Amino acid sequence: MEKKIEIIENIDPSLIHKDLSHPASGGICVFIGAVRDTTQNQKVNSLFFEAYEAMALKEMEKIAEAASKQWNLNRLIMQHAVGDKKVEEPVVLVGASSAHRDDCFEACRFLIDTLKEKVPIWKKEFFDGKDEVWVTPHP
Amino acid sequence: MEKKIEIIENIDPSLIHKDLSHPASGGICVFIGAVRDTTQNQKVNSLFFEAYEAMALKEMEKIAEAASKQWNLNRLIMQHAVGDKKVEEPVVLVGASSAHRDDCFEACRFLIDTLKEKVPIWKKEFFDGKDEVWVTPHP
Amino acid sequence: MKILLFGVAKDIVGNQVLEEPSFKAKNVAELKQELIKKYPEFAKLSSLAIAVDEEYASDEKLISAENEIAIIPPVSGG
Amino acid sequence: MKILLFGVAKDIVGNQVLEEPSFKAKNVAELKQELIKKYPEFAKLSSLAIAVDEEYASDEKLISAENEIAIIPPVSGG
Repeated sequence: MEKKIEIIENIDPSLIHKDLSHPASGGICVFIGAVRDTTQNQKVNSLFFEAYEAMALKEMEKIAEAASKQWNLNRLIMQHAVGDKKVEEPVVLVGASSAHRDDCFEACRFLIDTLKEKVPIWKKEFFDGKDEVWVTPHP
Repeated sequence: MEKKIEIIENIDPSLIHKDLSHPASGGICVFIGAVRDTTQNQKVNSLFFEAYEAMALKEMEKIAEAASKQWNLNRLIMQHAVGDKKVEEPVVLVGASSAHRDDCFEACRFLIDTLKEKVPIWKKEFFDGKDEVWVTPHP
Repeated sequence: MKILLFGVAKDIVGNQVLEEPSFKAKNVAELKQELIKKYPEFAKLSSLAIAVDEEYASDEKLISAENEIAIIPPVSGG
Repeated sequence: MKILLFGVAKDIVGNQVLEEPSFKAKNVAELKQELIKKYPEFAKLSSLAIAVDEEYASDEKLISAENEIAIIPPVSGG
Protein backbone atom coordinates (compact mmCIF):
# COMPACT_ATOMS: atom_id res chain seq x y z
CA MET A 1 0.00 0.00 0.00
CA GLU A 2 1.25 3.48 -0.91
CA LYS A 3 0.56 6.19 1.64
CA LYS A 4 0.87 9.96 1.98
CA ILE A 5 0.87 11.28 5.54
CA GLU A 6 1.40 14.97 6.21
CA ILE A 7 1.00 17.87 8.62
CA ILE A 8 0.86 20.89 6.31
CA GLU A 9 -0.07 24.56 6.12
CA ASN A 10 -2.66 24.19 3.38
CA ILE A 11 -4.56 21.14 2.17
CA ASP A 12 -5.26 21.07 -1.58
CA PRO A 13 -8.40 18.97 -2.15
CA SER A 14 -7.99 19.18 -5.92
CA LEU A 15 -5.26 16.51 -5.69
CA ILE A 16 -7.52 13.80 -4.27
CA HIS A 17 -7.85 11.74 -7.43
CA LYS A 18 -4.18 12.05 -8.32
CA ASP A 19 -3.17 11.04 -4.78
CA LEU A 20 -5.48 8.01 -4.53
CA SER A 21 -5.96 6.73 -8.08
CA HIS A 22 -4.55 3.25 -8.75
CA PRO A 23 -5.07 0.78 -11.63
CA ALA A 24 -6.37 -1.88 -9.23
CA SER A 25 -8.75 0.51 -7.43
CA GLY A 26 -12.39 0.60 -8.50
CA GLY A 27 -13.31 2.81 -5.56
CA ILE A 28 -11.93 5.91 -3.84
CA CYS A 29 -13.50 7.29 -0.66
CA VAL A 30 -12.46 10.62 0.81
CA PHE A 31 -13.47 12.65 3.86
CA ILE A 32 -12.67 16.36 4.13
CA GLY A 33 -13.17 18.16 7.42
CA ALA A 34 -13.69 21.90 7.03
CA VAL A 35 -14.25 24.92 9.29
CA ARG A 36 -17.94 25.29 10.08
CA ASP A 37 -19.41 28.76 10.75
CA THR A 38 -21.20 27.70 13.95
CA THR A 39 -20.41 25.64 17.02
CA GLN A 40 -22.87 25.10 19.86
CA ASN A 41 -24.99 27.96 18.51
CA GLN A 42 -22.12 30.44 18.47
CA LYS A 43 -20.81 32.07 15.31
CA VAL A 44 -17.22 30.98 14.60
CA ASN A 45 -14.86 33.34 12.77
CA SER A 46 -11.89 31.04 12.40
CA LEU A 47 -10.00 28.17 13.94
CA PHE A 48 -6.35 27.77 14.84
CA PHE A 49 -4.71 24.33 14.80
CA GLU A 50 -1.56 23.37 16.67
CA ALA A 51 0.15 19.97 16.33
CA TYR A 52 2.79 18.11 18.30
CA GLU A 53 4.10 17.40 14.85
CA ALA A 54 6.64 14.59 15.37
CA MET A 55 4.23 12.62 17.55
CA ALA A 56 1.21 13.41 15.34
CA LEU A 57 2.99 11.95 12.29
CA LYS A 58 3.90 8.81 14.29
CA GLU A 59 0.29 8.36 15.41
CA MET A 60 -0.97 8.88 11.86
CA GLU A 61 1.49 6.23 10.62
CA LYS A 62 0.12 3.80 13.23
CA ILE A 63 -3.45 4.48 12.14
CA ALA A 64 -2.53 3.96 8.47
CA GLU A 65 -0.79 0.71 9.39
CA ALA A 66 -3.84 -0.52 11.30
CA ALA A 67 -6.11 0.35 8.36
CA SER A 68 -3.86 -1.45 5.88
CA LYS A 69 -4.08 -4.62 8.01
CA GLN A 70 -7.85 -4.46 8.39
CA TRP A 71 -8.81 -3.63 4.79
CA ASN A 72 -7.51 -4.33 1.30
CA LEU A 73 -6.22 -0.89 0.31
CA ASN A 74 -4.05 0.21 -2.60
CA ARG A 75 -3.45 3.83 -1.56
CA LEU A 76 -4.12 5.90 1.54
CA ILE A 77 -3.89 9.57 2.44
CA MET A 78 -3.99 11.42 5.77
CA GLN A 79 -3.35 15.17 5.89
CA HIS A 80 -3.96 17.62 8.71
CA ALA A 81 -3.56 21.38 8.44
CA VAL A 82 -2.00 23.67 11.06
CA GLY A 83 -2.30 27.42 11.61
CA ASP A 84 -5.25 29.77 11.09
CA LYS A 85 -8.17 28.43 9.05
CA LYS A 86 -11.20 30.40 7.89
CA VAL A 87 -14.76 29.12 7.43
CA GLU A 88 -14.96 26.50 4.59
CA GLU A 89 -11.20 25.93 4.53
CA PRO A 90 -10.21 22.24 4.71
CA VAL A 91 -8.48 21.27 7.96
CA VAL A 92 -8.22 17.51 7.54
CA LEU A 93 -8.34 15.16 4.57
CA VAL A 94 -8.31 11.36 4.80
CA GLY A 95 -9.07 8.76 2.18
CA ALA A 96 -8.26 5.42 0.65
CA SER A 97 -8.66 3.52 -2.58
CA SER A 98 -9.46 -0.17 -2.97
CA ALA A 99 -10.68 -2.73 -5.50
CA HIS A 100 -14.21 -2.73 -4.02
CA ARG A 101 -16.07 0.06 -2.28
CA ASP A 102 -16.71 -1.59 1.10
CA ASP A 103 -13.01 -1.41 1.93
CA CYS A 104 -12.44 2.24 1.06
CA PHE A 105 -15.64 3.41 2.80
CA GLU A 106 -14.91 1.53 6.02
CA ALA A 107 -11.24 2.51 6.02
CA CYS A 108 -12.06 6.18 5.40
CA ARG A 109 -14.45 6.27 8.36
CA PHE A 110 -11.89 4.51 10.56
CA LEU A 111 -9.15 6.97 9.51
CA ILE A 112 -11.09 10.09 10.50
CA ASP A 113 -12.60 8.60 13.69
CA THR A 114 -9.24 7.36 14.94
CA LEU A 115 -7.40 10.53 13.92
CA LYS A 116 -9.84 12.60 15.98
CA GLU A 117 -9.39 10.32 18.96
CA LYS A 118 -5.63 9.78 18.99
CA VAL A 119 -3.60 12.31 16.99
CA PRO A 120 -2.08 15.10 19.16
CA ILE A 121 -3.56 18.14 17.42
CA TRP A 122 -5.48 20.93 19.17
CA LYS A 123 -8.04 23.39 17.92
CA LYS A 124 -8.68 26.91 19.20
CA GLU A 125 -11.97 28.60 18.29
CA PHE A 126 -12.26 32.33 17.56
CA PHE A 127 -15.67 33.92 18.03
CA ASP A 128 -17.27 37.31 17.33
CA GLY A 129 -16.66 39.67 20.27
CA LYS A 130 -15.62 36.92 22.69
CA ASP A 131 -12.40 35.38 23.96
CA GLU A 132 -10.97 32.52 21.93
CA VAL A 133 -10.93 29.09 23.59
CA TRP A 134 -9.02 25.84 23.21
CA VAL A 135 -11.52 23.10 22.43
CA THR A 136 -11.38 20.48 25.17
CA PRO A 137 -13.95 17.84 24.24
CA HIS A 138 -15.77 16.06 27.04
CA PRO A 139 -16.39 12.48 26.00
CA MET B 1 -30.05 21.65 -0.03
CA GLU B 2 -28.11 22.57 -3.18
CA LYS B 3 -27.49 19.74 -5.64
CA LYS B 4 -25.56 19.07 -8.83
CA ILE B 5 -26.74 16.09 -10.89
CA GLU B 6 -25.16 15.33 -14.23
CA ILE B 7 -24.52 12.76 -16.94
CA ILE B 8 -21.31 14.01 -18.57
CA GLU B 9 -18.47 13.02 -20.86
CA ASN B 10 -15.70 13.64 -18.33
CA ILE B 11 -15.80 13.89 -14.54
CA ASP B 12 -13.35 16.38 -13.03
CA PRO B 13 -12.55 15.25 -9.47
CA SER B 14 -10.53 18.40 -8.78
CA LEU B 15 -13.82 20.31 -8.31
CA ILE B 16 -15.00 18.22 -5.34
CA HIS B 17 -14.31 20.80 -2.65
CA LYS B 18 -15.69 23.69 -4.70
CA ASP B 19 -18.84 21.70 -5.49
CA LEU B 20 -19.53 20.55 -1.90
CA SER B 21 -18.07 23.24 0.38
CA HIS B 22 -20.62 25.16 2.48
CA PRO B 23 -20.20 27.46 5.51
CA ALA B 24 -22.46 25.20 7.60
CA SER B 25 -20.65 21.99 6.59
CA GLY B 26 -17.98 20.57 8.88
CA GLY B 27 -17.74 17.39 6.80
CA ILE B 28 -17.60 16.42 3.15
CA CYS B 29 -17.67 12.78 2.05
CA VAL B 30 -17.03 11.74 -1.54
CA PHE B 31 -16.93 8.46 -3.42
CA ILE B 32 -15.27 8.16 -6.83
CA GLY B 33 -15.74 5.01 -8.89
CA ALA B 34 -12.96 4.42 -11.41
CA VAL B 35 -12.07 1.86 -14.06
CA ARG B 36 -10.22 -1.06 -12.54
CA ASP B 37 -7.65 -3.02 -14.59
CA THR B 38 -9.10 -6.42 -13.69
CA THR B 39 -12.53 -8.01 -13.38
CA GLN B 40 -13.08 -11.64 -12.41
CA ASN B 41 -9.39 -12.32 -13.05
CA GLN B 42 -9.48 -10.91 -16.60
CA LYS B 43 -7.44 -7.91 -17.68
CA VAL B 44 -9.72 -5.01 -18.65
CA ASN B 45 -8.56 -2.53 -21.29
CA SER B 46 -11.43 -0.06 -21.05
CA LEU B 47 -15.11 0.33 -20.31
CA PHE B 48 -17.89 1.92 -22.32
CA PHE B 49 -20.89 3.49 -20.56
CA GLU B 50 -24.28 4.13 -22.10
CA ALA B 51 -27.10 5.95 -20.32
CA TYR B 52 -30.83 6.34 -20.90
CA GLU B 53 -30.06 9.93 -20.10
CA ALA B 54 -33.47 11.51 -19.48
CA MET B 55 -34.55 8.66 -17.21
CA ALA B 56 -31.14 8.39 -15.53
CA LEU B 57 -31.32 12.06 -14.52
CA LYS B 58 -34.86 11.56 -13.15
CA GLU B 59 -33.74 8.55 -11.10
CA MET B 60 -30.71 10.46 -9.78
CA GLU B 61 -33.02 13.32 -8.74
CA LYS B 62 -35.21 10.83 -6.83
CA ILE B 63 -32.17 9.40 -5.05
CA ALA B 64 -30.97 12.90 -4.11
CA GLU B 65 -34.45 13.73 -2.84
CA ALA B 66 -34.55 10.58 -0.71
CA ALA B 67 -31.10 11.35 0.73
CA SER B 68 -32.08 14.92 1.57
CA LYS B 69 -35.07 13.61 3.56
CA GLN B 70 -33.08 10.99 5.44
CA TRP B 71 -30.02 13.08 6.36
CA ASN B 72 -29.20 16.69 7.15
CA LEU B 73 -27.27 17.72 4.04
CA ASN B 74 -26.17 21.14 2.79
CA ARG B 75 -24.90 20.14 -0.64
CA LEU B 76 -24.99 16.99 -2.75
CA ILE B 77 -23.39 15.87 -6.00
CA MET B 78 -24.06 12.93 -8.34
CA GLN B 79 -22.20 12.67 -11.64
CA HIS B 80 -21.95 9.72 -14.02
CA ALA B 81 -19.74 9.60 -17.08
CA VAL B 82 -20.69 8.16 -20.48
CA GLY B 83 -18.54 6.98 -23.38
CA ASP B 84 -15.17 5.21 -23.41
CA LYS B 85 -13.21 5.20 -20.15
CA LYS B 86 -9.66 3.95 -19.64
CA VAL B 87 -8.20 2.34 -16.51
CA GLU B 88 -8.06 4.82 -13.56
CA GLU B 89 -10.49 7.28 -15.21
CA PRO B 90 -13.40 8.29 -12.95
CA VAL B 91 -16.78 6.96 -14.09
CA VAL B 92 -18.98 8.03 -11.20
CA LEU B 93 -18.67 10.65 -8.46
CA VAL B 94 -21.13 11.07 -5.58
CA GLY B 95 -20.84 13.05 -2.38
CA ALA B 96 -22.47 15.25 0.20
CA SER B 97 -21.59 17.82 2.82
CA SER B 98 -23.18 18.21 6.24
CA ALA B 99 -22.63 19.81 9.64
CA HIS B 100 -21.50 16.51 11.20
CA ARG B 101 -19.73 13.60 9.56
CA ASP B 102 -22.27 10.84 10.23
CA ASP B 103 -24.70 12.41 7.78
CA CYS B 104 -22.31 12.86 4.86
CA PHE B 105 -20.78 9.38 5.27
CA GLU B 106 -24.14 7.62 5.40
CA ALA B 107 -25.60 9.71 2.59
CA CYS B 108 -22.56 9.12 0.37
CA ARG B 109 -22.82 5.35 0.81
CA PHE B 110 -26.57 5.47 0.10
CA LEU B 111 -26.00 7.57 -3.05
CA ILE B 112 -23.57 5.13 -4.67
CA ASP B 113 -25.42 1.97 -3.57
CA THR B 114 -28.77 3.25 -4.85
CA LEU B 115 -27.29 4.66 -8.06
CA LYS B 116 -25.81 1.26 -8.90
CA GLU B 117 -29.13 -0.43 -8.21
CA LYS B 118 -31.57 1.93 -9.93
CA VAL B 119 -30.04 4.33 -12.45
CA PRO B 120 -30.40 3.15 -16.09
CA ILE B 121 -26.75 3.12 -17.14
CA TRP B 122 -24.97 0.16 -18.72
CA LYS B 123 -21.34 -0.81 -18.85
CA LYS B 124 -19.55 -2.74 -21.58
CA GLU B 125 -16.17 -4.31 -20.80
CA PHE B 126 -13.33 -4.49 -23.33
CA PHE B 127 -10.69 -7.19 -22.78
CA ASP B 128 -7.36 -8.18 -24.33
CA GLY B 129 -7.92 -10.45 -27.34
CA LYS B 130 -11.55 -11.26 -26.47
CA ASP B 131 -14.97 -10.02 -27.44
CA GLU B 132 -16.39 -7.13 -25.46
CA VAL B 133 -19.45 -7.87 -23.27
CA TRP B 134 -22.27 -5.89 -21.70
CA VAL B 135 -22.10 -6.39 -17.96
CA THR B 136 -25.33 -8.02 -16.78
CA PRO B 137 -24.97 -8.50 -13.05
CA HIS B 138 -26.60 -11.53 -11.47
CA PRO B 139 -27.84 -10.59 -8.01
CA MET C 1 -45.34 0.15 -30.93
CA LYS C 2 -41.83 1.66 -30.77
CA ILE C 3 -39.51 0.57 -27.95
CA LEU C 4 -36.14 2.07 -26.93
CA LEU C 5 -33.33 -0.42 -26.35
CA PHE C 6 -30.21 -0.12 -24.21
CA GLY C 7 -27.19 -2.22 -23.30
CA VAL C 8 -27.55 -5.94 -23.89
CA ALA C 9 -31.14 -5.42 -25.11
CA LYS C 10 -29.71 -3.83 -28.26
CA ASP C 11 -27.59 -6.94 -28.89
CA ILE C 12 -30.57 -9.27 -28.32
CA VAL C 13 -32.78 -7.42 -30.78
CA GLY C 14 -29.95 -6.41 -33.13
CA ASN C 15 -31.08 -2.79 -33.27
CA GLN C 16 -31.25 0.42 -31.22
CA VAL C 17 -35.03 0.67 -31.49
CA LEU C 18 -37.64 -2.05 -31.73
CA GLU C 19 -40.62 -1.25 -33.98
CA GLU C 20 -43.13 -4.05 -33.67
CA PRO C 21 -46.54 -3.38 -35.25
CA SER C 22 -47.65 -6.91 -34.29
CA PHE C 23 -47.37 -6.26 -30.52
CA LYS C 24 -50.85 -5.95 -28.96
CA ALA C 25 -49.82 -5.51 -25.31
CA LYS C 26 -52.17 -3.30 -23.26
CA ASN C 27 -49.97 -3.30 -20.18
CA VAL C 28 -46.37 -3.94 -19.09
CA ALA C 29 -46.92 -7.59 -18.15
CA GLU C 30 -48.31 -8.38 -21.62
CA LEU C 31 -45.43 -6.52 -23.27
CA LYS C 32 -42.88 -8.61 -21.37
CA GLN C 33 -44.65 -11.79 -22.52
CA GLU C 34 -44.62 -10.67 -26.16
CA LEU C 35 -40.96 -9.65 -25.91
CA ILE C 36 -39.87 -12.96 -24.44
CA LYS C 37 -41.92 -14.91 -26.99
CA LYS C 38 -40.25 -13.08 -29.87
CA TYR C 39 -36.77 -12.83 -28.26
CA PRO C 40 -36.33 -15.75 -25.81
CA GLU C 41 -32.93 -14.33 -24.75
CA PHE C 42 -34.76 -11.75 -22.57
CA ALA C 43 -35.91 -14.59 -20.31
CA LYS C 44 -32.28 -15.35 -19.47
CA LEU C 45 -31.53 -11.92 -17.98
CA SER C 46 -31.42 -11.67 -14.19
CA SER C 47 -34.10 -8.97 -14.42
CA LEU C 48 -36.18 -7.30 -17.13
CA ALA C 49 -37.76 -3.95 -16.36
CA ILE C 50 -39.87 -1.72 -18.56
CA ALA C 51 -39.81 2.06 -18.32
CA VAL C 52 -42.87 4.03 -19.36
CA ASP C 53 -42.33 7.75 -19.91
CA GLU C 54 -38.91 7.57 -18.21
CA GLU C 55 -40.16 5.89 -15.02
CA TYR C 56 -39.93 2.26 -13.90
CA ALA C 57 -43.37 0.75 -14.56
CA SER C 58 -45.21 -1.98 -12.67
CA ASP C 59 -46.69 -4.98 -14.52
CA GLU C 60 -50.20 -3.43 -14.27
CA LYS C 61 -49.16 -0.13 -15.89
CA LEU C 62 -51.26 0.50 -19.04
CA ILE C 63 -49.34 1.38 -22.20
CA SER C 64 -50.22 2.83 -25.59
CA ALA C 65 -48.45 4.20 -28.65
CA GLU C 66 -48.37 7.63 -27.00
CA ASN C 67 -46.02 6.47 -24.25
CA GLU C 68 -42.21 6.46 -24.43
CA ILE C 69 -41.43 2.81 -23.75
CA ALA C 70 -37.96 1.42 -23.02
CA ILE C 71 -36.54 -1.96 -22.11
CA ILE C 72 -34.30 -1.73 -19.05
CA PRO C 73 -32.00 -4.75 -18.80
CA PRO C 74 -30.02 -5.18 -15.55
CA VAL C 75 -28.28 -1.86 -14.93
CA SER C 76 -24.51 -1.79 -14.41
CA GLY C 77 -23.53 1.84 -13.83
CA GLY C 78 -20.99 2.99 -11.27
CA MET D 1 12.67 18.05 34.18
CA LYS D 2 11.56 19.83 31.00
CA ILE D 3 8.06 19.21 29.71
CA LEU D 4 6.51 20.22 26.34
CA LEU D 5 3.10 21.86 26.53
CA PHE D 6 0.33 22.04 23.90
CA GLY D 7 -3.15 23.52 23.57
CA VAL D 8 -4.88 24.32 26.85
CA ALA D 9 -1.88 23.00 28.82
CA LYS D 10 0.06 26.09 27.69
CA ASP D 11 -2.69 28.33 29.09
CA ILE D 12 -2.78 26.45 32.40
CA VAL D 13 0.97 26.73 32.92
CA GLY D 14 1.31 30.13 31.20
CA ASN D 15 4.24 28.99 29.09
CA GLN D 16 5.16 26.81 26.10
CA VAL D 17 7.57 24.68 28.11
CA LEU D 18 7.49 23.69 31.77
CA GLU D 19 10.89 23.53 33.48
CA GLU D 20 10.39 22.19 36.97
CA PRO D 21 13.58 21.23 38.84
CA SER D 22 11.50 20.35 41.92
CA PHE D 23 9.63 17.48 40.18
CA LYS D 24 10.91 14.11 41.41
CA ALA D 25 8.56 11.82 39.46
CA LYS D 26 10.09 8.47 38.48
CA ASN D 27 7.14 7.40 36.35
CA VAL D 28 4.14 8.83 34.51
CA ALA D 29 1.69 8.33 37.40
CA GLU D 30 3.91 10.31 39.77
CA LEU D 31 4.38 13.05 37.18
CA LYS D 32 0.61 13.44 36.81
CA GLN D 33 0.30 13.76 40.60
CA GLU D 34 2.99 16.45 40.77
CA LEU D 35 1.42 18.32 37.85
CA ILE D 36 -2.04 18.34 39.39
CA LYS D 37 -0.66 19.36 42.77
CA LYS D 38 1.13 22.36 41.25
CA TYR D 39 -1.56 23.19 38.63
CA PRO D 40 -4.96 21.99 39.92
CA GLU D 41 -6.58 23.01 36.61
CA PHE D 42 -5.17 19.83 35.04
CA ALA D 43 -7.54 17.79 37.22
CA LYS D 44 -10.51 19.46 35.51
CA LEU D 45 -9.66 18.21 32.01
CA SER D 46 -11.67 15.29 30.67
CA SER D 47 -8.39 13.43 30.15
CA LEU D 48 -4.71 14.00 30.81
CA ALA D 49 -2.19 11.93 28.89
CA ILE D 50 1.59 12.02 28.97
CA ALA D 51 3.74 11.29 25.94
CA VAL D 52 7.25 9.94 26.44
CA ASP D 53 9.53 10.12 23.39
CA GLU D 54 6.56 10.90 21.14
CA GLU D 55 4.45 7.91 22.24
CA TYR D 56 1.48 7.75 24.59
CA ALA D 57 2.83 6.40 27.90
CA SER D 58 1.12 4.23 30.51
CA ASP D 59 1.13 5.23 34.19
CA GLU D 60 3.89 2.68 34.89
CA LYS D 61 6.26 4.05 32.23
CA LEU D 62 9.56 5.13 33.83
CA ILE D 63 10.81 8.62 32.98
CA SER D 64 14.07 10.50 33.30
CA ALA D 65 15.64 13.76 32.15
CA GLU D 66 16.79 11.99 28.95
CA ASN D 67 13.22 11.46 27.73
CA GLU D 68 11.20 13.91 25.66
CA ILE D 69 8.15 14.42 27.83
CA ALA D 70 4.94 16.16 26.75
CA ILE D 71 1.56 16.86 28.30
CA ILE D 72 -1.26 15.79 25.98
CA PRO D 73 -4.54 17.48 26.96
CA PRO D 74 -7.71 16.20 25.24
CA VAL D 75 -7.00 16.26 21.50
CA SER D 76 -9.34 18.15 19.19
CA GLY D 77 -8.00 17.74 15.66
CA GLY D 78 -10.15 17.15 12.59
